[in-house]
Amino acid sequence: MSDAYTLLRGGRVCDPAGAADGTALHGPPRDLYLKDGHIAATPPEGARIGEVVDLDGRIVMAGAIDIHSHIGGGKVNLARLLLPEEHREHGSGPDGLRRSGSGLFTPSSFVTGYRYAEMGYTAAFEPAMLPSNARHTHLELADVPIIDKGCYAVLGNDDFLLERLAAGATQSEVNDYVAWILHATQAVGVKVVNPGGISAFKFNQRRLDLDEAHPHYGITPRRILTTLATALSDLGVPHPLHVHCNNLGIPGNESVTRDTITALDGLPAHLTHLQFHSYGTEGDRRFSSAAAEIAESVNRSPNISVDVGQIIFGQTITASADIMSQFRNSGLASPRKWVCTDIECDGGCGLVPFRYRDKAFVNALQWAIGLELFLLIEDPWRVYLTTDHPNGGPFTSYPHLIRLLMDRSFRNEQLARINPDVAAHSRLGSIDREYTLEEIAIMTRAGPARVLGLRDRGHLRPGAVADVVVYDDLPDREAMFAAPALVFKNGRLVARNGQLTATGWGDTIVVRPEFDSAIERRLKPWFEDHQTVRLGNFRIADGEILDHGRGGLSIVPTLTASDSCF
Amino acid sequence: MDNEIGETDLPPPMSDVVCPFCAMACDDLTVAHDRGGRLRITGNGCARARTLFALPALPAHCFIKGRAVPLDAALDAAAALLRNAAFPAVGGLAADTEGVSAALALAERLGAVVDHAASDSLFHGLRALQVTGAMTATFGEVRNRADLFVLFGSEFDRHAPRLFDRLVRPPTALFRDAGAARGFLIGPSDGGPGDGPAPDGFERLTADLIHAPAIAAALSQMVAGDRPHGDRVGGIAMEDLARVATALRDARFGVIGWVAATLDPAAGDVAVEAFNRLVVTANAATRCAGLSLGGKGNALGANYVCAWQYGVPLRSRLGAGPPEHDPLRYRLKSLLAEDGIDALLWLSALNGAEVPDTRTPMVVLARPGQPLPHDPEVLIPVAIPGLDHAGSIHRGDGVAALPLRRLRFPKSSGKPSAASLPTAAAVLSALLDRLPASPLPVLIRETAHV
Amino acid sequence: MLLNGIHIENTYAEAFDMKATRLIVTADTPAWARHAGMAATGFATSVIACGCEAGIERELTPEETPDGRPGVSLLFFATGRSVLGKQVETRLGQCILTCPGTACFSGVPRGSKEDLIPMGQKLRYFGDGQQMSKLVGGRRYWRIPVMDGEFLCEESSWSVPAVGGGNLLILADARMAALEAAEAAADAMRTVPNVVLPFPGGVVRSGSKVGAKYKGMPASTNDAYCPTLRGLPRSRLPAEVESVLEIVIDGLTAADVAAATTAGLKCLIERGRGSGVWGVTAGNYGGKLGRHHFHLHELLP
Amino acid sequence: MSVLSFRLKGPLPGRVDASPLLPHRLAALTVTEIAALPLRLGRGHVVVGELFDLSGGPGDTVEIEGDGRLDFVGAGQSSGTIRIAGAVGHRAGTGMSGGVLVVEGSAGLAAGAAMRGGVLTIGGDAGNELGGALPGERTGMMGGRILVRGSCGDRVGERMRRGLIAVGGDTGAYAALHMNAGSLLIGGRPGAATGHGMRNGTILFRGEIDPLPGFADCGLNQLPFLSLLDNHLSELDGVPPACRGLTGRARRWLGDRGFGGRGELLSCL
Repeated sequence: MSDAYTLLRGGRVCDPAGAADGTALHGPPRDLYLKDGHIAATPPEGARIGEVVDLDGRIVMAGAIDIHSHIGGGKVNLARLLLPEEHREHGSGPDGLRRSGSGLFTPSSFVTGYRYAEMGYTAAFEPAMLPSNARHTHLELADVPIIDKGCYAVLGNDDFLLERLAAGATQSEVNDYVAWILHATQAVGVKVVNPGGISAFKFNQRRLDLDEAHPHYGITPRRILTTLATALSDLGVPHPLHVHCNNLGIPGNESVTRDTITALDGLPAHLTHLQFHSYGTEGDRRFSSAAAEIAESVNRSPNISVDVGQIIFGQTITASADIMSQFRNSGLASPRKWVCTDIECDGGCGLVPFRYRDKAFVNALQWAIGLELFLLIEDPWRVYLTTDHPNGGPFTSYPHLIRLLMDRSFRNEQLARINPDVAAHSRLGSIDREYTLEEIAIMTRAGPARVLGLRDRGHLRPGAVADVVVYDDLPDREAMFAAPALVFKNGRLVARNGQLTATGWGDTIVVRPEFDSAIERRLKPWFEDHQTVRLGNFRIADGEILDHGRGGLSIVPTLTASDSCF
Repeated sequence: MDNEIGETDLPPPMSDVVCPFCAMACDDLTVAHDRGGRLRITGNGCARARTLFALPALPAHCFIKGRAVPLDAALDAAAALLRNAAFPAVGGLAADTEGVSAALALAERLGAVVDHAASDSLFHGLRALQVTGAMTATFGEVRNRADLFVLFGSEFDRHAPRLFDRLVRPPTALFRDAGAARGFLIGPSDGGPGDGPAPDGFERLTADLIHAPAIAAALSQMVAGDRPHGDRVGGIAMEDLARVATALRDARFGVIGWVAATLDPAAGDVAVEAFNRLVVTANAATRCAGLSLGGKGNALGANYVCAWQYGVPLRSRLGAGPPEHDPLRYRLKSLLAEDGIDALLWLSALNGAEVPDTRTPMVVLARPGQPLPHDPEVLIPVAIPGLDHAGSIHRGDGVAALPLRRLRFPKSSGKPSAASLPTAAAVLSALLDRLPASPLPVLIRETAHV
Repeated sequence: MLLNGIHIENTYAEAFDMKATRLIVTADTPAWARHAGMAATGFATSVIACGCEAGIERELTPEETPDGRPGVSLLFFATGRSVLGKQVETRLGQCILTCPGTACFSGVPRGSKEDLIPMGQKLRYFGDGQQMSKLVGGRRYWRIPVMDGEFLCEESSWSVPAVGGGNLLILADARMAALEAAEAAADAMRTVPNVVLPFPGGVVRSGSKVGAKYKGMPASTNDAYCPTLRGLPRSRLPAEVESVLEIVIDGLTAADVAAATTAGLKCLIERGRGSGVWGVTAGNYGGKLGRHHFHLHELLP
Repeated sequence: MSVLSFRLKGPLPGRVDASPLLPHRLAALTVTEIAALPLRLGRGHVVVGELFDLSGGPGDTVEIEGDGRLDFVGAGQSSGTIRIAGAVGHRAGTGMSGGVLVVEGSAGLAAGAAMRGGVLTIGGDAGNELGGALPGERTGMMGGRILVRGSCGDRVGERMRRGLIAVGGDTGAYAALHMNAGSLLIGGRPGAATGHGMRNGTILFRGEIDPLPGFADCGLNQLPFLSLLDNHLSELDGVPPACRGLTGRARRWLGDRGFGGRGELLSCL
């Protein structure tokens, strides 16, 4: 600790969550003080100012937050092993500051942290941590430097929950179980993936609709979905249920997506990689954009937030717990190799390498659908910038994506280059909207922070963690966001002009709702009779994260009745 | 039951202890200290675990060429040896996650080749994965769901102890009658212990596993409804194999399992690729999954750590430019055989990493009691993960990482024992600190071919 | 001009640009190669209604063929690449694939993608998934299982520019004299490489003019050269000419057509007026339709 | 035509990566610059001049005195000629796309892997994985020609997609493993499990074989294609004589049907 302040002088602060009017960008440049890793209030006269950085009117934002990015855990690691060709092509040696590493869309852990930091991202959330894979996931994330990270535990296909629901468990029992899982796996949220479908696939069922009974348990995806959403709401977990809807990627799935929103009936929820769930069946190819309908449904539902899962043309790999979908898509694998794993009466892991081709109608339309969603969903507080890394493309394409959103003529140039039928089948070319810098700041910082319950991140008010990014106000927004002038993590300069200058360790962000520990009495025999790991060994102790000396634990406060969801 | 256990002056037994000595990573052991301070398994261990847990916590010293020295002197000598190497390698890698991680960091600093002692078996599965992917299930899924096992291999008791107790015939199962699983054992019948009569419900088909790829391919052909040519394959009559194919088609959830270490050493990957194909073929109509058995020294975990930290598997050179993976050129056994290594760091904190008998100058970090073919240049004893310190290892099915606890503590007398040895990670970090931090100049090759 | 008693009219044959390709068909014996070649180039006299014009260029010895078996070389001419491709496809499929023991290869150098004439590329589907392709020396071949073994067929050929519609009109005293002269001239002209004479026996009697009095008839009889009409004003025939026969020449280049024309003229002149031939002329349309003009006086031997 | 010769000063100190020594690359440099080129050696590198005496001038031909520890010779070669007097180490001609690479002695592991064009000739024997694939790639050799006078190790032509490999002597186990297409000619005896996993393509050899169960016996056949191939081979330099003289008659096995494949083993008369 030091008693000296760092002064960032004369930046144009773009802090939609912090400023009273949210539009400080248009006001005069102002000063920002950092102290002890936090944003400080203007210090009293005579306080010691250590370093002074002149920002000369550059744009200042909080560190960016990626709400949904598969950066670590069993499936990501398996993806690395599946694609040695990717890692052969994209490697970097050690340079005294950086550890070596490799990969573009499944980068190695150190490279992941460096690249995020160099882009001005200071937190990223791994959205698909199977509880049985939680220890591995945290071990991996412990090797992701600089940024803060958190994980969503995947529930909704775990046999304990399904069995209890089928046996008529009460909501409060489910609540206790969900809370226990959050504690045991050191998670910050819960994701449900193809509710019931992954389990059904293990019973040799190849498709499951929202109101179709599970072949063994007889319960419906709708029931699983609403029960979990209710649990998180009851428990006061700030991040509402993170929903990967049924029938990912299937033409016509927009109806199940809208039904899901309806089924939630006002319960808060976050629908993830919405692009993959916004497909209609119109036209000769029986594949069309339903972005307008979905956006309309989201616009009408203030309980719903979304991230888009934009696709980016080029080679990537799709990684998902949704083995039902991934097995169905395995024929599309390019290169022709894929992985599908049934995991621990808990979930699954499916990996299908994929190349999005701009000349292919389906891929090009997917690209347009993603952009339509961004542009047609009105409230930037409820739509977040993601590519579902690596499923739609690598997170390193965010600056490009930002430019697509902010620069209509650039967007239309790209539209003119892709499969020509798409322009005819999409309204994208007629959408005039251009995101403003404030809106970008909302969708990449303030919005994700709010929906995750991160009270001290995503804004620049005194008390916030000093994750600060300074940008040159370049007309080329891609260049601007690809290489920020300065990036501070916890008040420390870690990157300058897009190049790493220092490294370090971020926190693991978790949530710890209260629950009745009596649930363990039910769980202990379940683990002993049906699992292959005992309860005590399943649970991850704080020490397992803290003892590495690689960053601390940061606990998100739960909501009380008086807190509003948004 | 051991008479010494349970007396009041002894510490209470510890339950749900994880065994770090093979890839089954059983976590249901009950362990107690006996009067001599040794560990005794009192519940749920296999023969190997009972032996290894009970090894005495010997006092152990560092040695330079057979001469006992203090740790600092040993570290200095080791650093000097490694610092001057032009062709360094870091091998063995039988350690917990932290130990492996520290070894890889050292290798990166040295520009060394990294490989695990047991990676021949590991690479059977890995090379097959790299080219075709895989369709697998984890232990928990198999335990509750599998109603048919087709197992290739021999000496299951040795390579996958408690396979039958824990996975094939557990006392309870969610989606089938407990103990109802049936299956086939395909492999040599003259193997060794554990290759006696087949368990209830199982049929042994005697085969030479060198032909495992052809056997699996013939099975795929039959499952797909076609008839292979000839009367026998790998020693199995076609009509016997046809019964296996029928069983796979009729099963609700079949498992194709294999003990990687018993496959053809030169073509185990070919066999695993054929198993994968068989699994995918069966999944056209029903459910089926692959299951790799065996593995030791946390080989899978070591490979995972390397993959997540560097993006490449083992058999890579780290730190001399971008990580470079080459399963042919960087197979450590081959490199040692052709004198391609001039300084070797060997890490053997767990079992399963026999120290190679090589003339190559060697720094050995080994658990106490590790047999040595001869005195290495430097020997530094390290604590055993899961006995002497906490940590984590990966189970052979690749999903579960298990926590290791510390079970042995230094005696109050302060007499040195294994329980007071430094961890491998600590020794490796101390070594790292003795090496220059500046990386070697990076040479980018014009043509990235391998 | 009178040469050896034969009138050589000072006129020219008017010929058109076409697209052509050459196929090499081999078989176990020369006879079966010929069968295939005859059938494949049958009903290919005029693009007016046959789609293409084709003929056997010559027979090939085993040493001359890609697979070391006896064969024939076939030339196909059509108005454009796509119609040529269509014609080759159907003729290959119906006449060569079907013929015992045959194999089929392209007889032209590898060309560009725009000039591609599919062969095995289309025919392979006959193999119903059992076909196999091989790349040998940079060219792809398809092997299609058939009942006598395997039909080996190169994946594609290429179209080359060509000239069609070169011609000679032989004016003779009598029908037999005209026929014998035409046979002799055709035999002489066939020795010229890169040309075929697409009509039966190389000879055509129904020379035509453009247009007709009937609607829908693009061509009609060449009444100026019909001896039964020679009293009419339009007739171009002298009184002594009682029979006219035409030889139509298709060649890969104008020089090839010219060489064939010369060979025909040489034969006819050498045979002399005593053979019953009165004179030689050529058909044209006033030079408005084709860009190649073969002037008889310039092509004399 | 100028020839640049590399003569070894002494035994190599370890495995050296010779991939920078490509004719088109060296042609742009002076001899002094070439002598200063770094080559990877172990964890570091060594300059050319420390290992080799240079003579002649850079042009389209490079001559190198061989050594079994000289790896990656001709890797990525796209033009010109490299001639090796003696043996080479591993991965010679990897990813080669053009030009001619002549190894007068033997080659180590994975020579010609992932080749796309050009000609690789090996006067002696070749090691395992000749003309194979890069680690993890589903496609091996994509074109070009590999001609080996001697024998080769296991897995020749693994996952081959296109091109021709002719081995005058015997081949090891798993020849043409998971072959996608292309042709493998074996002048000597094919090893165990030849053609395992093959999807398409052709393996030609003489004499009888007991193929894997996945191969269906299609009996003796007269195949005009064989004559075509033999004609083609007669026009090429360096084809091992044992691979010539195909009569057109062969016993045909189709497979590997255990992998849904329909490649062929041709046991030629």
